[in-house]
Amino acid sequence: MDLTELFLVTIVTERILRDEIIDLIKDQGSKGHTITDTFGEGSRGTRVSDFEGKNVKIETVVSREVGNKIIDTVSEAYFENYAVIVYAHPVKVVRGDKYI
Amino acid sequence: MDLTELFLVTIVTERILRDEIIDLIKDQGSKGHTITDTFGEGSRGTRVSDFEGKNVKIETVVSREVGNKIIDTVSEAYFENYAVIVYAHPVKVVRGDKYI
Amino acid sequence: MDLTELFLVTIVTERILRDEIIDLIKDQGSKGHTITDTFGEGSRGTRVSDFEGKNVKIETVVSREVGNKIIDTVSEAYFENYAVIVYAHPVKVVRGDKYI
Amino acid sequence: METLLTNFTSPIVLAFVLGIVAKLVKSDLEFPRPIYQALSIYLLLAIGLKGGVELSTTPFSEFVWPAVATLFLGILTPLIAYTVLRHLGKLDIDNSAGIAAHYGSVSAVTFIASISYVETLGLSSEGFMPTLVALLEVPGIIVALMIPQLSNSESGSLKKAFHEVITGSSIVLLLGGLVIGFIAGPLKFESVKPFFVSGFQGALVLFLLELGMITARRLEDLKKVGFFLLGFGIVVPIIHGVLAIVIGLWAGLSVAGASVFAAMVSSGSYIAAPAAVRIALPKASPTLYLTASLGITFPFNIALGIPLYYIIAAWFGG
Amino acid sequence: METLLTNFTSPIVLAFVLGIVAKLVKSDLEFPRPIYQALSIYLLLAIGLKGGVELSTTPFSEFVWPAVATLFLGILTPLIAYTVLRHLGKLDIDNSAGIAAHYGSVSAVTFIASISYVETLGLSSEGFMPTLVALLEVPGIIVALMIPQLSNSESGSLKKAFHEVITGSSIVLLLGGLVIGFIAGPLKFESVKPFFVSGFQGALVLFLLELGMITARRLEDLKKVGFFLLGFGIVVPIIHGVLAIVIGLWAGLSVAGASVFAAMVSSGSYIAAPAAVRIALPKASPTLYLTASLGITFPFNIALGIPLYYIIAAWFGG
Amino acid sequence: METLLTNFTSPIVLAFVLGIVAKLVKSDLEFPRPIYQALSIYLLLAIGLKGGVELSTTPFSEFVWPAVATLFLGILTPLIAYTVLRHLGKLDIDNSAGIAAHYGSVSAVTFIASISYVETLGLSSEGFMPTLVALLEVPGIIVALMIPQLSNSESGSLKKAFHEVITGSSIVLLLGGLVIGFIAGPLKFESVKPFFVSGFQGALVLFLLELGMITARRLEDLKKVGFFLLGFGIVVPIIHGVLAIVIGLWAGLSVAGASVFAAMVSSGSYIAAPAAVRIALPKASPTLYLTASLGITFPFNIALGIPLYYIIAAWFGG
Ligand SMILES: Nc1ncnc2c1ncn2[C@@H]1O[C@H](COP(=O)(O)O)[C@@H](O)[C@H]1O
Ligand SMILES: Nc1ncnc2c1ncn2[C@@H]1O[C@H](COP(=O)(O)O)[C@@H](O)[C@H]1O
Ligand SMILES: Nc1ncnc2c1ncn2[C@@H]1O[C@H](COP(=O)(O)O)[C@@H](O)[C@H]1O
Ligand code: NA
Ligand code: NA
Ligand code: NA
Repeated sequence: MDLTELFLVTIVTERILRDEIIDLIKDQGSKGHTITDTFGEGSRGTRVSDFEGKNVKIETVVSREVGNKIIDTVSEAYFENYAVIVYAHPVKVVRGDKYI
Repeated sequence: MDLTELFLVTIVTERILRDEIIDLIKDQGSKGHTITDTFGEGSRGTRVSDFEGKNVKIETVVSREVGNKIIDTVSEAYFENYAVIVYAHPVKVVRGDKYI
Repeated sequence: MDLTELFLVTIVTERILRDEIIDLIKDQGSKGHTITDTFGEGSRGTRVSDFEGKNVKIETVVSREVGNKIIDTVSEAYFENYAVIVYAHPVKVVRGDKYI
Repeated sequence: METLLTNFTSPIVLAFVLGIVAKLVKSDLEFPRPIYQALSIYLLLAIGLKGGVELSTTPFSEFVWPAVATLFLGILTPLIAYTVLRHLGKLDIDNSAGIAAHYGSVSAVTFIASISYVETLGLSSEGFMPTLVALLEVPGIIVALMIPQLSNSESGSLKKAFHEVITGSSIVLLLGGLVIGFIAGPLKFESVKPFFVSGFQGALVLFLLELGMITARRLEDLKKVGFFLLGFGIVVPIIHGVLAIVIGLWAGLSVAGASVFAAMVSSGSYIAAPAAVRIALPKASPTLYLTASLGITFPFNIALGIPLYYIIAAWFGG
Repeated sequence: METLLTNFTSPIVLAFVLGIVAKLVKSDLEFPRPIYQALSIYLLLAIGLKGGVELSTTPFSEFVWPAVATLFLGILTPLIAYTVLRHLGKLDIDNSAGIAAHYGSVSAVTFIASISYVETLGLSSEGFMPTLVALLEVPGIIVALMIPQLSNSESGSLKKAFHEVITGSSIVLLLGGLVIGFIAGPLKFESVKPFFVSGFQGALVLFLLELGMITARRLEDLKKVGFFLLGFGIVVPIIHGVLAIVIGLWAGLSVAGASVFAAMVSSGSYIAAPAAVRIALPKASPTLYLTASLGITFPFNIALGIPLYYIIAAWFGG
Repeated sequence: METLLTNFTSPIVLAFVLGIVAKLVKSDLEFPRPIYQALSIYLLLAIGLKGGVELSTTPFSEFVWPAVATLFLGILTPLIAYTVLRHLGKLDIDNSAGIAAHYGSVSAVTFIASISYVETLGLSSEGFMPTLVALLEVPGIIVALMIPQLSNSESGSLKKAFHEVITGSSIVLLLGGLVIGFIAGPLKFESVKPFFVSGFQGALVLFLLELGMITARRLEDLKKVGFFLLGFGIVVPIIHGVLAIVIGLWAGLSVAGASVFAAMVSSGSYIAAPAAVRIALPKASPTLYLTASLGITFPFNIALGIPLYYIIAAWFGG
C-alpha cells in the first residue's frame, strides 16, 4: 500500500471556537478533519461552555505547507485571548494524495 | 523504564464498521485497541448512523509488520465504498513486548 | 511561528484512576493535559466502571525529561495491578515554552 | 380541510417544524445523541408494551387477516418501489434496491404520529397495530436486498445485513415490548402506565424536535438528488398508502386502523434499513436513500400524508 | 420570615444545596452533560409551551404594558450594571461590559424557581410571564456589547455574537415553545400536559442538583474575584429587583407577577450571555462574569432574593 | 408457587430478561451511558426522597431497632462471606475480602425490585426502609476492607477507598434524598411527586433492561469463575436473607418489611463496592467480585430470591 508522509495537526481549544476554527482550517486547505469532545486543563482556567474544561480536539491530516499555514493563522488568531494548544507531527497516510 | 519503538495505527471510519474492523485488526495480530467516538468531515459526506459525521477512531499500537498488514487489509477492504482514513506513526511504548 | 520539539505522552487507563494519574503527572511537572473518554480492549479484561472497557485517555505535552519521569512513575505505580498503556512520541508545539 | 388543519396545529408537527427552523437559522441548539437514543428506546418499547397488553386481550381471529395483509404488503411494496426506481428512474440496481429496502420497511415515528393523529380526531385504531409494525419492519428489507443477488451484482455481506436487521434495536425493542406487554397483561401494566403512556405524547414532541433538526440537514441534499426522487418520495408513498387502505379495510380494519395502516406501509424506514443497506449494498448512495426516506417521505407523511390517508380511508370505508 | 423558611424547605432549593455539598465533600457524583442539556431543553420548551397556551387566551391589552416594561428594563439594567462596575468597581471597559451583559439578560432557572415559589404560597403569576423572559433575554446583551464599540476598544466580532444570542438554544426553545403553545392552544396541549407540566417540578429538582454542582466549582473562584464583585452580585440584583417591582406593579402585574418579574430582571444570564460575551469581548475574563452571575447572584436569588422580592412586592402592592 | 409466577410476569423482571436476550442475540441495541447514569441518579434520589418523607412522619421508637439490626448485619454478613470464601473456597485473602465487601453492602436495585414485588402482592413495607439501605451500604465494605490490613497483606490506599465509599454517588443521593424528603415533608413533596413517584416503576423497567445487558456480559465470565463461586453467589445470599428475616421480624418489621429487608441484606453491591475494592485491593480480581454480585446473585435475587424471601418471611412471621 502506498504511504505518503503528511502532517497531523492537532488543535485543542474551547468548544465555542469549534466551527470558527473548522472554517479556518478549511480556508487554509485542509481537506478533512476529525473532531473529539475532550476535557482539559492548562494555563487558562475557565470555559464558558456550561461544563468547565470542556474542549474540542480538532485533528487534520495535511501537507507540510498547509500545516504551517494552519499553525500560523490559528496561533495568531487565538493564542492571545483563548484557551488553545496546537501541535503537529508527521504521519504516514494511506492514499495520502486524497488529503493534499 | 524500557521503551520499545512500535507503531500507532489510527483508523477513523463510519460507526457501522466498528466491530468489523476491530475483528479485522485482531486477525492481523493487534493485541489491543482504544476506541473513541468522533465526528468528522472528509471527501465522503453522508453517514447512515443517525447522526451525520458520526465516526469512530480506532487506535492500535502494533509492530511494524502487523501495522503494515492492518493498513493493507483495511484500505483494500474499505477504501472503495466507505468513509475511512488510515494513518500511522512510530511511538515509544512502555513494556512494548506486551503488544507484539 | 516558533515551533518547539516536545513530547506527547499518552496514557490510556481505567476511568477510576483518572484523577489520581492527573495529580501524578502534575507532580512530575506537566503543565496541562487533555482527557478523552474512550473504550478499549487489551490484555486485562474487566473494568469496575459500570460500563466495561470504559477507559480514559490522558494526553500531556511535556519536555523529554518530564515525559520520562511520567512514564517511569506511571508504569511502576500501575502496570502491575491496573489496565494501562503508556506511549509517547515527539511533536512540534507552538509556543512550546508555555508547556515546559 | 379541517382534518388537515388539526394536523398542522398539533404540538408534534409544530415541534418537527421548530426543529427544521432551528437548523435553518443556524441555531446552536443541539440535541445530545444519548438523549436521541434514549427517546427512541422509550418510544419503541412503549408502543411495544401497549401493543402487547392490547394483544393479550385480542381474539386471534381478529388479528390474523391484518397480519397476513401486512406481510403481503411487506413483500409487494419494495417490489413496486424497485420497479419504479429502476425503470422509470433509471437508477442502477444497487441504488434502486437500496431505496426500495427503505420503502419496504416502516418508520416507527410515522406510525406513532398517525396514531396520535387519529386520536386527536377522537377515533382509535386497533390495539394490535404495533404488532403489525413489528411484522412490517423486516420482510421488505430482506426482499429488496435479495434483488441484486439474483441479478448477481457484486455486493456486500447479505448474512451480516440480515443479522443486522433481525437483531436491530428497533425490532428487539418492539418485539420485546410486545412480549413483555403480552405476558404482563393489563393488570401488571398498571404500575408502569404513567411512565409509558402519560409521558408518551410529550416525549414524542422532543423526539420530533430532534427529527426536525436531522431532517433539515437532509433537506440540503435535496438539490443533489434531483426531481425524480422528489416525485418518487411523494407519489410512491401515496400509492402504497392507498393500497394499504384498500387491503386494510378488506382485512377488517376500522377506518382509523386503515389510515394508520396506510401511514405505516407508505412510510420509509430510516433506522433499520439504512444500516442493513450500508452493509449489504455498500455501493448504494446513503445520500439517495436517506434523503428520500428521511428528507422527503417522512416530512410529507407527517404534514400531509397522514391526514390524506385518513380522508381516503374515510371515503372508502365510511 | 415564614415566607423565607418556605423557600428553604422547598425540594428545589434543597437539591441545589445538595449539589453544592456533593462537590464540597468531593463526591464522585457526576451529572452527565447530555442529561444537563436535555433537562434545559425540556425546561425551556416547557415554560415556552405553557406560556404560549396561556398567551392564546390572554387579551393583548393585559400583556402590552408588562412587555414594554420588560424591554425598558432590558435596556436600563445593563447600563446600571455597567456604570457601577466601571466607575465604582474601576473594572476595565471589556470586563464591565461583559458582566453588564449578563445582568441585562435573564436566568431562566431563577425565573422558574420564582414561579414555583409563588405557587407554594398558593398564589399564581400572570400566564404570559414566560413571554417576558423571551423578551428580556436578548436586548440587555446587545446593549452591553455595544458599549465597548462606542468607546471603540478593539474587540471580537459583534455580528457573530449577535447571531449567537438571537439563535441561541435558549431563545429558540423559549420562542419556539411560545409559538407552538400559542398555535396549539389549551385543547391540543392536553395530550402533552402530563409530560411538560406534571413532570416539571421534579425535573427542576434534578436540574438544580446539577446547577448546585456547577455553582460549587464557581465558589472556588470567589476569592479570586474580590469583595467588590461579591457586593455587586448581591446589591445590584436587589436594586434591579426593586425597580422591576415598582415598574411591574405600575404596568399592572399582580403582586405574585411583580415578584416573579423582579426575580427575572435581577437575575444574571449564564447560558446566552457567556457565549456571546466570549465571542464579542474575548478580553473580558470568564472567571469574573461567570462567578458573578452563577457563583454569587444565582445562589443569592434562589435562597434569599426570591422570597425577598415577594416580601417587597407584597409591601408595595398589597 | 403463584407468588413466584407473579414475579416472573412483572414488567421489571421481563425487561431484565429482555436485556439479557438482546445481548445473547448480539443485537446492536445499546443503552447510552449517560442515560444509565441519569436513571441511577433518578432512582436513588427518588427512593431517598420517599424514604425521607416517610421518615418525617415515623416515630423514632419504631425505627431504632430495625436500624440497629441493619448495622449489626452490615458487620456480620461480610464476615460470614469472608469465612466461606477463604476457608471453604480457598480463595486468597484479597479476593475473599474483595468479594465479601460486595456482600456486606447492598444493591439498591434489588431493594427497589423487592419493594415493587411486595407492592404487587398488595402489601407494603415500612416507609423507612430506604433509610436502612443507606445504613447498610457503607459498614460492610469497610469491615471487609479492614481484614487484609489486619492480616497485613500489602494493599492499596484504604484512606482513598473509604473516602470513595462514603462520598460515593449512591450514598450522596440516598442520604441527600432522605434529608431533602425529611425536611420538605409530605406537603412540599406533593409538587415533585408525579416525577419521582408516578414515573418510578417505568424508569425501573428501562434501568433493568440495561442491567440485563450488563449482566449478560458478566454471564460470559461465569465459566471462568468456576462452580464454587456459582454456589457461593446463591447459597450465601439465602443464608444472609434468612438471617435478615429472623432478625428483621424480631426487630419489629412487618412480613413485607422483613422480606424487603432480606432482599437488601442478601444482595451484593455493584456500584459502591467495586470502586472501593478496586482502589483498596487492586490485586483482587474484578472478574470474580463483579461476576459474583452482578452475574450470579443479582439475577438470582431478582428472579427467585425476592419471592423466596417473602415465602420464608410469611412462614416465620405469618
Ligand atoms: N501541556 C498540555 N498537554 C496537553 N494538552 C494541553 C496542555 N496544555 C493545555 N492543553 C489543552 O489545551 C487546552 C487549553 O490550554 P490553555 O490555553 O493552556 O488553557 C487545555 O484545556 C487542555 O485541553
Ligand atoms: N484530512 C483529514 N484529517 C483528519 N481526518 C480526516 C481527514 N479526512 C478524513 N478524515 C476523517 O475520516 C473520515 C472519512 O473521511 P472520507 O472517507 O474522506 O469521507 C472523516 O469523516 C474524518 O473523520
Ligand atoms: N495495543 C494497544 N493499542 C492501543 N491501545 C491499547 C493497546 N493495548 C491496550 N490498549 C488500551 O489500554 C487499555 C488497558 O490495556 P491492558 O492493560 O492491556 O488491558 C485497553 O483497554 C486499551 O484501551
Ligand atoms: Na413502507
Ligand atoms: Na437581568
Ligand atoms: Na448485602
